[in-house]
Amino acid sequence: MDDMVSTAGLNQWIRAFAELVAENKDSLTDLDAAIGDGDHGANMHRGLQAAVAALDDTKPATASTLLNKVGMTVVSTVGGASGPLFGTMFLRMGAALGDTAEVSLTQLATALRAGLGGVVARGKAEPGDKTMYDALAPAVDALESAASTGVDKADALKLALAAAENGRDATTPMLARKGRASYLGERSVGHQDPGATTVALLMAAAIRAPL
Amino acid sequence: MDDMVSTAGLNQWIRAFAELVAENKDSLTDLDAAIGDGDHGANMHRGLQAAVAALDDTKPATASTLLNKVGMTVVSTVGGASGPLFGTMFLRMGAALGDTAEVSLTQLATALRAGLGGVVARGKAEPGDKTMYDALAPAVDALESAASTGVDKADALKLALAAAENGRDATTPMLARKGRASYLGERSVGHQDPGATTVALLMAAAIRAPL
Amino acid sequence: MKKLINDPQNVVAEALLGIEAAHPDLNVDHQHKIIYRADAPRRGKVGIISGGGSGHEPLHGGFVGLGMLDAACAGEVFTSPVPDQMLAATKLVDGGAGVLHVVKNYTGDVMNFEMAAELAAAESGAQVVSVVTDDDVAVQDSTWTAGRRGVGVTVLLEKIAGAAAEQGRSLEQVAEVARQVNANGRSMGLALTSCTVPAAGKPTFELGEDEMELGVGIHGEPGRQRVPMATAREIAEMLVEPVLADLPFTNGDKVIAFVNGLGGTPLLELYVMYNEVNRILTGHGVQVARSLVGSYITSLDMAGTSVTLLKVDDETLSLWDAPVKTPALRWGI
Amino acid sequence: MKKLINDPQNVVAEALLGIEAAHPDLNVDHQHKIIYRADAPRRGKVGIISGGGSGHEPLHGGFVGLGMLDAACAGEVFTSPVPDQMLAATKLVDGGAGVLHVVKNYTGDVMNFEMAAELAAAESGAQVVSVVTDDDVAVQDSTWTAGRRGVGVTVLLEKIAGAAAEQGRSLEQVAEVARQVNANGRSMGLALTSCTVPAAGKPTFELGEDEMELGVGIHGEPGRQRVPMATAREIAEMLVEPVLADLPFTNGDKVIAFVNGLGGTPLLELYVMYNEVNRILTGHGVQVARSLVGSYITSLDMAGTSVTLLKVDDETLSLWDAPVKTPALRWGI
Ligand SMILES: Nc1ncnc2c1ncn2[C@@H]1O[C@H](COP(=O)(O)OP(=O)(O)O)[C@@H](O)[C@H]1O
Ligand SMILES: Nc1ncnc2c1ncn2[C@@H]1O[C@H](COP(=O)(O)OP(=O)(O)O)[C@@H](O)[C@H]1O
Ligand SMILES: [Mg+2]
Ligand SMILES: [Mg+2]
Ligand SMILES: [Mg+2]
Ligand SMILES: [Mg+2]
Repeated sequence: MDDMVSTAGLNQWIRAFAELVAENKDSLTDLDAAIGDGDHGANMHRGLQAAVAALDDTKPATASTLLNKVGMTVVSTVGGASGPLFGTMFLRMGAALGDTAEVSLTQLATALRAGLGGVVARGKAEPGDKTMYDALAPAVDALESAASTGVDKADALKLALAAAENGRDATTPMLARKGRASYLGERSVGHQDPGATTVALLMAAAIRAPL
Repeated sequence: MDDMVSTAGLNQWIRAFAELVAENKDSLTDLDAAIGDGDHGANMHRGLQAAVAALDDTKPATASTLLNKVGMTVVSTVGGASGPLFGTMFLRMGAALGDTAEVSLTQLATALRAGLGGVVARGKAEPGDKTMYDALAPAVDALESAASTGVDKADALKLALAAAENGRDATTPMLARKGRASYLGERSVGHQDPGATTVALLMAAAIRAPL
Repeated sequence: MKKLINDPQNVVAEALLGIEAAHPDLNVDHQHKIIYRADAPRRGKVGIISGGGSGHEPLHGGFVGLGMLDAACAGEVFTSPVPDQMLAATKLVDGGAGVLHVVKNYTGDVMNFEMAAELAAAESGAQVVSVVTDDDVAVQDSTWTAGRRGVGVTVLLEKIAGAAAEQGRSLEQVAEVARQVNANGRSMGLALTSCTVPAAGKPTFELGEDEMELGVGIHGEPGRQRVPMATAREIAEMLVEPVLADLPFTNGDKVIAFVNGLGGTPLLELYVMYNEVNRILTGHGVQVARSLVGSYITSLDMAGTSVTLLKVDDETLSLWDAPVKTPALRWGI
Repeated sequence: MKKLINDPQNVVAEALLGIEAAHPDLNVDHQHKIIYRADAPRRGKVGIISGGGSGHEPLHGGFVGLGMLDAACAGEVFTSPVPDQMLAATKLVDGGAGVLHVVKNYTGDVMNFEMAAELAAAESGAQVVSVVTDDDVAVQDSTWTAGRRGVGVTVLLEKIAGAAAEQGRSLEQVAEVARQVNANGRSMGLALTSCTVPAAGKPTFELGEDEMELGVGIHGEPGRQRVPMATAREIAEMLVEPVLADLPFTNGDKVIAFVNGLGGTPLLELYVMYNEVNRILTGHGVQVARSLVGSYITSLDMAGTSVTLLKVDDETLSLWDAPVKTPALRWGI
């Protein structure tokens, strides 16, 4: 059925994500240099290159093994804040999906919700803290409501991307309260959060793949 | 008698030397920066200020106590190469003169010869090594021959100064074989030796004093 | 960028080769970038590991050895190590009495160590307790931030907790010693120049010839404010007074006073600083029981200094004085 | 110029105050700018003093203590101390068995120490023997120059002769140990940046972003040549090969390998260097019996490194391994 996502599709999603991060590596790093320590692009790039290599090696056959592998690899290669956060997100998504070769849009939304829960469990971010949460949470909301109202897959993903991008843009005026940027206090205002920017790329990758 | 030098005259000589070194401190240092470590001006200035202060304090009454005091003070305050060299020079001059209130031009020449001997004993310099020796030796020669041929004091000192200045200028094309400048090898050629420059100031001071 | 390196990507791996070659008492697990005691695990002794981004040497690898750390995990320059490293280190040093994780308070470090502790509990059954250092008074400590950064106190804590572990104390006892050290220590730093991260190739921040960054972090994070260049005496005031006020340290307190160099500052200047720090402390009636002067927690080639004060009792002092045998701190053995 | 100082004229005096405050085992004679063991003179033990211009810390003051120096005389920055200082130090440490003067081969140092020895003989009757270090292979050694400069070997010599003195050997025996160390050691250094003398306020020399000074002296004296910026591997070759060739060190020799930082270079880079040095030595069949990696003989804030190799036998090694308790080198006690 059209609204199902195959394991191959998930595989493509991760590859497209890796591509987009590679293409935007320097601008991610510049965003991080402004309010952090300037390694976010390099961190995510290192992790996603490793994840793609791991997928090449192990060719996972189910949604859960694939996302588990990606999560494990990200955790094991990224370090810093984004390693545990994005890694846990993928791991929780994998755990939520189980051993199936394809998943529905609703299941995908549920998995992303679980991933978001993992990010919060790990990083204790709250809305408005100027983190990846502020792009991921609206994207999950949008995907869930699209799936529950029967919007088709392509449109649902577009809605999720738009929500992520809005969330990303909304981080600019925020005052950081988590991560390195929080050391800056007032001086963090006026800069877009790098992690939120990466989340928008993740959603864009779902469309580029296509999922 | 006109050709005698009083202890007061020697005192004036040291003071005039201190003045000339103070006036030329920076250019001495620049010369040393080019082929050494850039402290010759500061070194000599520190020592001669201390020597003048010591003369103020102790008001030595004889030629030998005066030059001894200057030598001791220079040794104790200058450090580096010039401290032992100029210090030994003054000490040997003092030792050569004995406890008299005034000395003849011949005695002065003899004392300077002894001072030169001290410099050589201490530093093992040979003619042409590009050191203070190359200005001091000709000055001593000139003073000795002037004294032995009965030239009067003022003219004798002018002859000594001219010889010192010629000797100083002759150091420029030399290749250094002693002191820090010797590390430069060929690259020491084309620079005037700072220590020889200071010796010329010593002779100029004898005229400025006047002795 | 002028550095004694080959490839910016390989700095950490190659430095680990150098450390392994230079220190026969230490082993290196190159796959996991772990420096560990050649005699690990020590049966019945609480193991202590730490780790963090590289670029702060001798922290942490230079503190591995008898009486201090059992292992140190080296991350990429200024990037927290990954959980696999801390998990492997935990297994390497677990002598059955449990393992203490010493974690500097940075979001990345805290989360990666946390995951490692979870994995250790699941995989190896090793009992793990984590203690987080957060002594940098330059950062406002509020529930609205990631909290204060872990800096100079980490060095003192690793020594003191290491001595407690060497005495055969239990994991909970060693952890309590560590917590007390963190609770009683405060630090603040100042940069005269930026550091240059090898992979970046250019200075992390720009600082004018007449400016200093007061309250700088050990990764070149911005501080409290940018201030005009000042004398050692003024700088000592700027660092010591906020540190004293924060705990607060008061008349009659005994302290370990630690004047640290940030990597590009020569020892001569650190002693000039120490003289000023000591003078201020004496003026406040704070008694310096022990001192440490040198570059122990650095920020690559950054010129600058930090001051750490740790309030101590006789018990803590005797742990400080206990024998230690590591590349960077050694006495009594 | 950005330095943690108050007044360029007072740097040395204030650093001595800091050293005195930080190290209870050491006393400072502020008038003569001497750092000396609090327990000096040691009856029946040969006293060992050294000294030189300041700016090379921890050399020499950081090496005062049990098993190494009895006293160190601090000159102005990069200017030899005056004879009064060495005379006073000689008297302070003379325990009746005579005093060894360790002198780095610079015209000023040699002459000032020489005068001090003469004064000591005349005034106090102390028996003095001087040993001059001249290990810098960057300088052509010929009768036409002031000879080679004394650099890294000085550190190793002070440790090894110090151990011999601590064993109660006679002045002539200790001096002979020292002479042997100097005879068997060679060094060469390289600068990535100039140093800045506080009183001068500006860098001693200019070096482009792509240049290094090979064979630099520890006062920023020019070296063999100015070469393009290179990797740690290439730099190690440039330093180790001339050192090896000079003694020469050959297959089967045992050495102490000392990779030194010049003041502004962080430890991380020194370990990368040590890895390369060790690799080259292994390639030549030279066996590294002991190593020392750190900033021990510096040139103010200069970034750069030097490599010293000392050929050793078992006897020398056991002196190296003997206990030492100084601010900068400590083990076995
Ligand atoms: N506690 C947190 N919760 C959620 N996201 C966080 C948290 N701390 C940091 N982040 C995210 O991580 C990003 C920075 O990641 P990165 O630069 O890779 O790690 P580091 O800060 O360790 O250098 C931030 O832009 C932010 O989105
Ligand atoms: N062996 C020597 N014999 C005579 N003069 C010397 C000798 N070595 C150095 N000098 C003189 O000393 C001068 C340098 O003095 P100075 O800069 O004060 O000392 P340093 O070289 O220790 O810094 C040289 O210009 C030279 O004239
Ligand atoms: Mg970052
Ligand atoms: Mg000079
Ligand atoms: Mg980071
Ligand atoms: Mg000099």
